[in-house]
Amino acid sequence: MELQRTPEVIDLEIPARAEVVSVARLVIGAIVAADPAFDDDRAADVRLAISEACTNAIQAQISSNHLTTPVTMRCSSHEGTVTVEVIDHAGGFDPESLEPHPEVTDPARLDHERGLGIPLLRMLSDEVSFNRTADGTSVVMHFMARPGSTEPR
Amino acid sequence: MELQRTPEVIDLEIPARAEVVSVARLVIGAIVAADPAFDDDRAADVRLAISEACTNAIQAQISSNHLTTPVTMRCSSHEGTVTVEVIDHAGGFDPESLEPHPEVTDPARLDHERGLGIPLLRMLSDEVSFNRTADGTSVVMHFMARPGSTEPR
Amino acid sequence: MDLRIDVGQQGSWTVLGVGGEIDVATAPRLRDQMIAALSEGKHNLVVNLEAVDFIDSTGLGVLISGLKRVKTHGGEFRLVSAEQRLLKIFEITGLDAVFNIHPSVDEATAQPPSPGI
Amino acid sequence: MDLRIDVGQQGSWTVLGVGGEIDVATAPRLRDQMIAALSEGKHNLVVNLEAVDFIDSTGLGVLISGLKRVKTHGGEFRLVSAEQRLLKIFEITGLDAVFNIHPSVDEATAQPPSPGI
Ligand SMILES: Nc1ncnc2c1ncn2[C@@H]1O[C@H](COP(=O)(O)OP(=O)(O)O)[C@@H](O)[C@H]1O
Ligand SMILES: Nc1ncnc2c1ncn2[C@@H]1O[C@H](COP(=O)(O)OP(=O)(O)O)[C@@H](O)[C@H]1O
Repeated sequence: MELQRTPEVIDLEIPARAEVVSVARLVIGAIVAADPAFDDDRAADVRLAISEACTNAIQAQISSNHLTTPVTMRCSSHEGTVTVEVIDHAGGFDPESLEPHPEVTDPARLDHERGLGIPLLRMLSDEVSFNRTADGTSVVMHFMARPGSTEPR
Repeated sequence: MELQRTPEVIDLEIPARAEVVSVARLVIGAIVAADPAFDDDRAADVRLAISEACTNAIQAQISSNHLTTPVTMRCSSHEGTVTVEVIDHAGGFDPESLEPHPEVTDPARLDHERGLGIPLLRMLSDEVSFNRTADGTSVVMHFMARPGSTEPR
Repeated sequence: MDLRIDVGQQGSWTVLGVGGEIDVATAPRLRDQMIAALSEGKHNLVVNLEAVDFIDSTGLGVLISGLKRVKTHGGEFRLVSAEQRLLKIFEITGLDAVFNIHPSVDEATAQPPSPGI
Repeated sequence: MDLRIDVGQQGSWTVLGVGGEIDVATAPRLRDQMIAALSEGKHNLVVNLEAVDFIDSTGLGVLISGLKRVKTHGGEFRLVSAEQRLLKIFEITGLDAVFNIHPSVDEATAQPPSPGI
């Protein structure tokens, strides 16, 4: 499940600070831009999904007070597929136990300012898995150059 | 001499491939841009110097056939000073033993298409040290927001 | 990496022009600007996203909170975007059904606010 | 991250218009283009750097090799740049004394080549 550290892999280790999520976006943006199979629109999907995963990892480390441990973004790109693993040390969580959002037509929807990150990440990636590590979470996302699951619901 | 891995440090680990030097430039560019004390011109100095150091590290690993070990760029930014360490595992070299360039006015200057990287890096940084590690080189560069050593010779 | 916000007035509409990237680091500033406008009695807000290059779920959450606050004050809340990329994010999250999105500031402000609707 | 090169002719000058970033990854393509021009008998080269955002020592090295090759063929080699940033790099490396640098393509090509000089 985990990405091996091969010569083709780029690792970014960032502190648990909101300001550096933009650096993670820049790096994944450059990696995707280097693969001509990804058009601008699909590249934007990848940037957004990775941004959500890094934001969650950083926020989880901040709220669990793991400020001195870096968050890792591990990227690899191969023949029209980009794979990214975001690793945190925030103690882990159960993504299946998250309360589902109310239906769009439900006025209660407006009570939910948060909780959009993981749904977005699932819709924008072709495959995603949340893995428990010894001290946190590893989120592995695959993106294919042709949009697979980004159609409006 | 070495930069400690503190919460404020951003690490980038890249494969020994020429194509990823541009990713290193993007990352250091974003870090410097986040510090308003650095103007565009000084930011460009930092990008160029770091690009030279990463290029050397990658080329050294390629020619010593260390293709599977990553090159690390470790960046930290603090109150108008940016410090970057570029670490390779290419066996090391002696920067003092490099042949000095012929004078600019010497027609033999034209025989030297290479060897401009380290002189540039020295001129653009405020302080630089080349350190031998167990298996390679660590180049530590300090940059101050006000240009210190970038005047024409 | 930066977020720029300017505030203007068009008739009874207060227009927040937003540029740059709205993410976890910058979204709080947009929220603060909306709260500031409301506290100055400006209850009808247009948030112009035309110059926005990136928005994430934190940014969407701040827009939702803006809409809620505006409704609480009996005002009206409109968004401006004609960017396919941005509209797609509203669509896949279902938020296109929640927000009143116009293709330009002129179209968003053409009609006066109809509070309570 | 990209390097773009187009080739044009202005009088007896062959103009290589370069855009983007010239670094260790992309410089070999510029070298190949210069070699290709020379092998087609185009011995008087103007390399227009106006659209170059970044050049490193590898890029400078390729320009030096271009100058040398052109001289070997009895041609003339000129650069175009008015960008302070780029000119500064030529200055601090002393290469401003080695290259013939003009502020625009028009000025670089205004006079015909004077081979051997
Ligand atoms: N890497 C993580 N580690 C721990 N908890 C997480 C992680 N990612 C997400 N979560 C939990 O899942 C919740 C839902 O995440 P998300 O859908 O991204 O929405 P939001 O971050 O806006 O709450 C978060 O509030 C958090 O409690
Ligand atoms: N990190 C490094 N590891 C090993 N050798 C190096 C390293 N950096 C530089 N060198 C050596 O120093 C020489 C001069 O480097 P530089 O001034 O950057 O010019 P160039 O890379 O164009 O030769 C290189 O050719 C290489 O032999």
